[in-house]
Parts: sequence; structure tokens; C-alpha cells
Amino acid sequence: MKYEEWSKISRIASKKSLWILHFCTGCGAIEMPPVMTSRFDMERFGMAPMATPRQADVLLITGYLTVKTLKRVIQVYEQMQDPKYVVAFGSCPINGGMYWDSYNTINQLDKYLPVDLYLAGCMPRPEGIINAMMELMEMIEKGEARGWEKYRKNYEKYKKNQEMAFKFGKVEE
Amino acid sequence: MSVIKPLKAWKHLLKRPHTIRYPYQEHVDMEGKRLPTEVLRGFHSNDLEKCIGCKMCGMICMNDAISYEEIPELEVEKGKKIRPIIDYGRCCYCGLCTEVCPTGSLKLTPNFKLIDVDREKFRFMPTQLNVKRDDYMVDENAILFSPEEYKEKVKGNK
Amino acid sequence: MKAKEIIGRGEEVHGRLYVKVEKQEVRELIKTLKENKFQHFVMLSCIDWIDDGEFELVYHLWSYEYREHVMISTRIKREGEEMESLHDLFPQIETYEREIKEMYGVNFIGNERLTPFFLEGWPHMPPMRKDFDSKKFIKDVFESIPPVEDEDEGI
Amino acid sequence: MKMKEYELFIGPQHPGITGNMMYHLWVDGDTVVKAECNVGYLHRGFEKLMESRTWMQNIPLVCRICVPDPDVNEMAYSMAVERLMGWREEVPERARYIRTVVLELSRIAAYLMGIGSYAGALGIYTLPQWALGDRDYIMDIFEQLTGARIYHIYIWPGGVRWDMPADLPKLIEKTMKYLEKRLKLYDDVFFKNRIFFDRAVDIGVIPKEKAIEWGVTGPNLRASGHEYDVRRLEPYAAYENIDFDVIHYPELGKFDVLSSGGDAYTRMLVRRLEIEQSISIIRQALKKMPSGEHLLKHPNWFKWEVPPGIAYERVESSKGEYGYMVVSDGGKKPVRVHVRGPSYTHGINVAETILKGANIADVSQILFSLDICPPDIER
Repeated sequence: MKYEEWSKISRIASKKSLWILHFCTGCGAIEMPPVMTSRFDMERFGMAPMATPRQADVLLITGYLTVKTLKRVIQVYEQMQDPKYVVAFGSCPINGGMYWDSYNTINQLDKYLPVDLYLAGCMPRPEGIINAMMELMEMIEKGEARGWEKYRKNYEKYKKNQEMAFKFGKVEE
Repeated sequence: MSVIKPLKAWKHLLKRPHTIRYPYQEHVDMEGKRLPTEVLRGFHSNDLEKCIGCKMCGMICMNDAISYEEIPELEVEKGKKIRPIIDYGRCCYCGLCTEVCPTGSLKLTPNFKLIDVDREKFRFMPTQLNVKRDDYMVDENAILFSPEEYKEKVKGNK
Repeated sequence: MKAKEIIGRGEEVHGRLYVKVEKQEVRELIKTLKENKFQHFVMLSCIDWIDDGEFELVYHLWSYEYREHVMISTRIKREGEEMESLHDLFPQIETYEREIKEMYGVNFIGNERLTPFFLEGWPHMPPMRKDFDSKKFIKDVFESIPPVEDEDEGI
Repeated sequence: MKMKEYELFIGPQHPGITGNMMYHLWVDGDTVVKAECNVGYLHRGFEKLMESRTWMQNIPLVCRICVPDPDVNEMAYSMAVERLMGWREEVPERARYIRTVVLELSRIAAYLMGIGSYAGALGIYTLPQWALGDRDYIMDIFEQLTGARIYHIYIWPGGVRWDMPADLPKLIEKTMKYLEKRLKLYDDVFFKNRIFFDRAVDIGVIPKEKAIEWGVTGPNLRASGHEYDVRRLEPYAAYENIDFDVIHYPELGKFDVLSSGGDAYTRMLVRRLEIEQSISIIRQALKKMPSGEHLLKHPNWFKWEVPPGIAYERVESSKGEYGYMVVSDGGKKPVRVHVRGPSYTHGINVAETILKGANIADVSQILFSLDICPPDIER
């Protein structure tokens, strides 16, 4: 078999077994328990929480990110194995949300990490989360979720941006 | 204190699970009422003919989510041809903007679904076309005009 | 009010006893109140009165027996004045002092744990001060960071 | 070389707490020698944001401070504004009862979440599935009442945002009946389970004589043996007209008193029993609810000025005493709003003290039994 065919089969296989990293940031974490437990039960879609970043496929950014958390999120993201996907929940990672003028939260997540999918809401409802996950599966099957390749390619730029946020603008030249 | 009693949990093996098989099944509450109901605070709808462009919604918005775009074809009063554009990367769905709206044109609808790869898609002009009353899901063809697209659409109608 | 009988001063503001004192008297007052059943230390808050050039420190105490709330308020200068630490009276005062040091820059003599608390590597002025303009700050810091553009499409 | 002490970092990936927070432990063998907490992962600077927003614009903001139990924030802030405006006596009677119902529903939801995650920390994975699934029925009620699942923005200064729909009491009653049935099952599976007895008794003890001095409040204080509840001591909403028991050690009803109080076992039982009290409060409030107005007339929101003064208001949340100090100078915006989160003392000083001497395996359950909510520590 050719490489393309193999990769297609592997994509279909990986779409049906997504491990979600158990690292929820901010208020969106409150809508994850209903999705994970019996009422909405995401294991129907072959998704389950995973405690270690090495074995996880999906990183959920559930809400605002403070600079202190962003450091940990980036460490975690870099530990994850390729291919890896980032889904951003709610208003805050899109353009700041409620905390757009807070001194400690970043406004746009895609300046620091490549985001594969955005989901509107404050907080998104569990139905929205399930829909987003199904959309992500579709994207994986088609091979459209390529944030991790973008991160690898523009690594220097991302690093520079992250450094600027960590130092709150006081970067020594 | 008991060791045997916890095994009662096993009797649930024979019961129907209370899981909502969304999206194959609707989300219903205990009495079988379909959720979300009409009170859910989701995306806005705006009656552009009724709206007078008074900017009240932008003044009460604490998130700076509402900006304005001029639509010359829609002048209701003299000089008031601006209509709100809402940035759902800022909106918190509190509904204060609808409370201060003097004409009642701006409303919150139970639409809540918007999933996209592009960050820019989350900023659009609410119109009445956003609402599809029989089904609360967002109609993919009707919603989400950029201001430019909306202008085109209005021009075509006139 | 029972608290007024114990300490013999203060006025009632919105149902709470509000006592204005000098900063040297605070320790003695809180000690007296603690011995007289005002055993629950609610919180220590700081208010920035920038027009007067002063910080107001408010110590809140509550008595479960008398169901009364006492606010002991003292004012210190915004620049160059320090406060005595009271963490030996109630252990949680240590944490409140730590937060006020970080958010307002007030130094508490005797508290050895005034380390960074919420913020990590914060290089600017304490953020809760009124002269810290957070809108200008986010414009300078977060909004000046450029978005990452993919140079050539197709990987 | 013989190694004596080593350091262990728990978190910030939800270390036995619903939220991001870190504990830095120094461990000898498997006994904790010293614990230090590291917070700030969720610090958004609420108090700074509130100074730049008007009185009404703050309402959507405050509920975000405590995510599992958001309504107490709206309540305490509204009460403080009412106090400064002189509206304390004028709040419509109907609004008081609706507020009581909302606060108690929110309390049940928070307790179910707390109990579920505590059981998960003990390795009993049935209860998290059940409790969080049942919590969702309460979210359904909230959605029909307030228009949102988590952040309700429903309690406003001077009343509630809109009236309770006429058909809602029926749904609430049905849900309460269902919950009562489920609580019996919870007892069988968890609260009368041998594992719970073996693991939780005499773990993480807060001694009775120290509890008040340490600033412990809420269910944790009651588990230590003090019969103190803000709902009783300083009644707000409609609690003065409602009859309820303050659950405290050693009166644990049908459960055995096994320890000398203040341990993880008693803390969880107090929460379990308070769910029943909340159900009874909701029933009484729905029964006694009068008809009439639900909201006072607000001044123009853009020109709303609150008279100068300082007010402190406290409410009883599912975690403990929640307090808001609001300072106004007569302007359109508050000068200062300071939030007293109950977890501020539970999560930092108390946890650091009682973790000393604990076994590593018990750290997670001690933290869950304190029911710490990091967003209200760092705001």
C-alpha cells in the first residue's frame, strides 16, 4: 500500500479514539464534567480523559488563559506527540472575552499556539462541545487539522510571542 | 457500615441509561420539554428596519464587543444609519444590551452553535435572518454575514 | 452595639461598627476584641484613595456570639509608609498581607512570607494601584504582539 | 547515600480540586512534612476590572468568581449595593423567595459536584458518574429559569431579573423528588460504604478549638462542631421565614458518629445532609412564595450613582462564608470591591496546616473534603 492510503487509514482510526488531556483551564472546565459523565457521555464517541500529555491527542483550552497558566499549557503542548489538536472553548481565547482588559490574561490564543477549532459561547453548552468534537473528528479524517505542523514550521515566531507575554512586554533587546 | 450494600449499584445494569444520545437524540428535561427553550441567551437577532442606531447597546456593553457599521440603504432617522456588529470573541451573552435597547429590536435568540476554524467568523452583524424559529440550530446558509456581504444582500433586495 | 461597649468608640455605618484609628493602635484593638469573643477574622482589605495620597487598611472582625461585624480602619501614606504585620494574632492575616504587598506594594514589617503570590515575574508597578492603567497596559503588552502568519501555504 | 526528604509537586492539573492550583509538598517517605500552596493560575484581576465598570455592568462579571456556585456572588454583590442604596427593606417579598430557591438549587449543584469529585478521589467511580449526571437536571431548571446553565446573571440589585415561570415549580418538585430517591442510592453506594469509613475517618482534622481562629467557615466549620450558619446568624433573602436545621457535628442524623469531628468523614457527611435541608428549604420557599413585583425600579443604568459609604455583606455559600466589601464615593463606578472567598483561608492556611503529617495517598481526599474553589482565592 502506498503512504497516502496508510495515512488515511490511520487518520480514520485516530479519529475514533481521541484522548483528551485532562488539563482544563478556566471556567470552561465546569461544562466538561457533564460531557464526560453519564448525562452526555462522550465515551460514545470514543473519547476519554487522559492524565498524561504524552498519550493525549487533544488539548482543550476551556476558557481564559492567564500568563502563568499559558506557560504550563505550552509546556504540556510541547510534550504531546504529533499529531495533536487544540480546541479553544468560549469567547476568551477568541478575542479576550470578559477579561479583555485584564492585566493578567492573554487575549488571542492563536498568537501563542495554533488553534484548530474555535467554539462560541460563554460557556459553551455540552451540545456545543459534542458538536465541536464531531467537527474535529471530521477535520482529522480529511486531514485538515494541521495546527501542529504550523507550530513546528513557525516555531521561532511562536516562541518569540510567548516570550513577550511571559515577560509582560519587558523583553531585553 | 456495609460491604454488601454498595453492590446495589449493579441493579442499574438492567435499567435504561439516562444518557442523552446527542446529536442523535434531543436534549430534553425531566418533563420531556425540549431544551434549549426560548429563554436561552444565545446569539443576537436584530430587526434592522426597527433599529435606530442609537448606540445604547455599545455603551452598556462592558466587553467592548459591539462596534458599528454604516449601512446607507437603511436610514430610518436622519443621520442614524449605523447598525451594531457583535464580536462573539468578546460577548458574554449577558443580555444587558437587549435590556437597554429602546426600540426592542435587539434580542437574544436560543441559537448557540457556532464552530469554526477562522477567528474572524466570530464577528458578524446580527439580523433577523439569524433566527430560524422552528429549529434552534443555526442555519448554515442564513447566518453569519460579514458587513460587506450584508450590504450586498440588502442592495439585491431593493 | 456590644463592640462599641468593648472598645468605647466608633460609629455605625450601614449596620457595621466602623472604627477609625491610628496605625499604632490597631494591634491593641484587635487583641482586645479577640479576647472579647470577636474571634473570627473575616478579611483584611486595602483601599487606594489616590486623591488623598493614602491607602486605607480595613481589618474586618466578626463575633459569632454577638452577631456583630467590626471594621477597623487605618490610613497610611501611599509612598514610603509601612505597616506592622499582625500575622501572629490570626494565621490567615499572613496571606492577606502577602496579597496586599503584591497588589498595592504596601510593606508589612515582620511578615517573612511576602513572596510573589498570584503573579509570576511581574515587572511593572503593583497592578491594583489606581494609577496603573490596565487598558494602556494591554495595548502596550498583549495587543502589540504580532499574530503568527503562515508564510507559504501548502505544507 | 540515604535520601531523607524529597519534593513533590501536585498540580496545577486539578490536584484534587476543581480548578487549577498547585501544592508544593516536602515528603519524607510517604508522610508530608511541609506543604506550600501556589496559586495564581486563574488570577484575572476581578477587583481591578470592577473598578472600571459601572454598578450594573459588574453583575455579569461577579458570577464568574466562583464557577461551581455562581449565584452567591450575584447575591452578595446585590445585597451590598442594596445596602448602600438604602433598599435593604424594600426588596419585594417575591424576589426574596425566588432568590432563596435559586441559591439553594445552586448549593445542591455545588454539593453534588463536591461529593462526586470526592468519591472519585477515593477511587469510587460510580458516584461521580451519578452525582454529576444528576447535577445536570438542576442545570436544566436553571436554564429554563434564567436562560443559562452556568452563569445566570439573574439576581440583580433590588430583586431578580424576571419572574419565575408558572410551570417551573412543578419541574423543581419533580427534580427534588428524583434527587431524594437518588440520595438513598448514594448512601448505599458511598456514604455507608466500608471504603469510605476506612479511608476518611480521622483524616485531615481541623480541631474544634482552632477552627474559628483559623478562619474556617461553612460546612467545614460545622463539621468541627460549631453550630454556625450565616443563613441563621444574619438572615438574608427569605431565610428568616424558613425553618431548617443547621447540620453540625455531632448531630449527624442517621449516620454514625465515628470520629471526634472535623475530619474528612464528617465534612462530607455534613454536605450530604445539607442537600436534604436544601431540598426542604426549596419546598418551603416555593410554598410560601407570594405573588407580586419581582424587581425594584432601577435608576437609569448609565447615570446610576450609589451614595458614598462602605458596606460588607456576607452570604453562606456551599464552600463557606462569602463576603463582599463594596466602597463607593458617590460615583458611577465602585471605588473598591473586595471579595472574601471562603477558599482563601481553607485553601492556603488551613490546607497547609492540616496537610502536615498526612499520607501522600490522603492529600487528594483532604483537599477535596475542604471543597476548595481556586477561582475565589485568586479572583
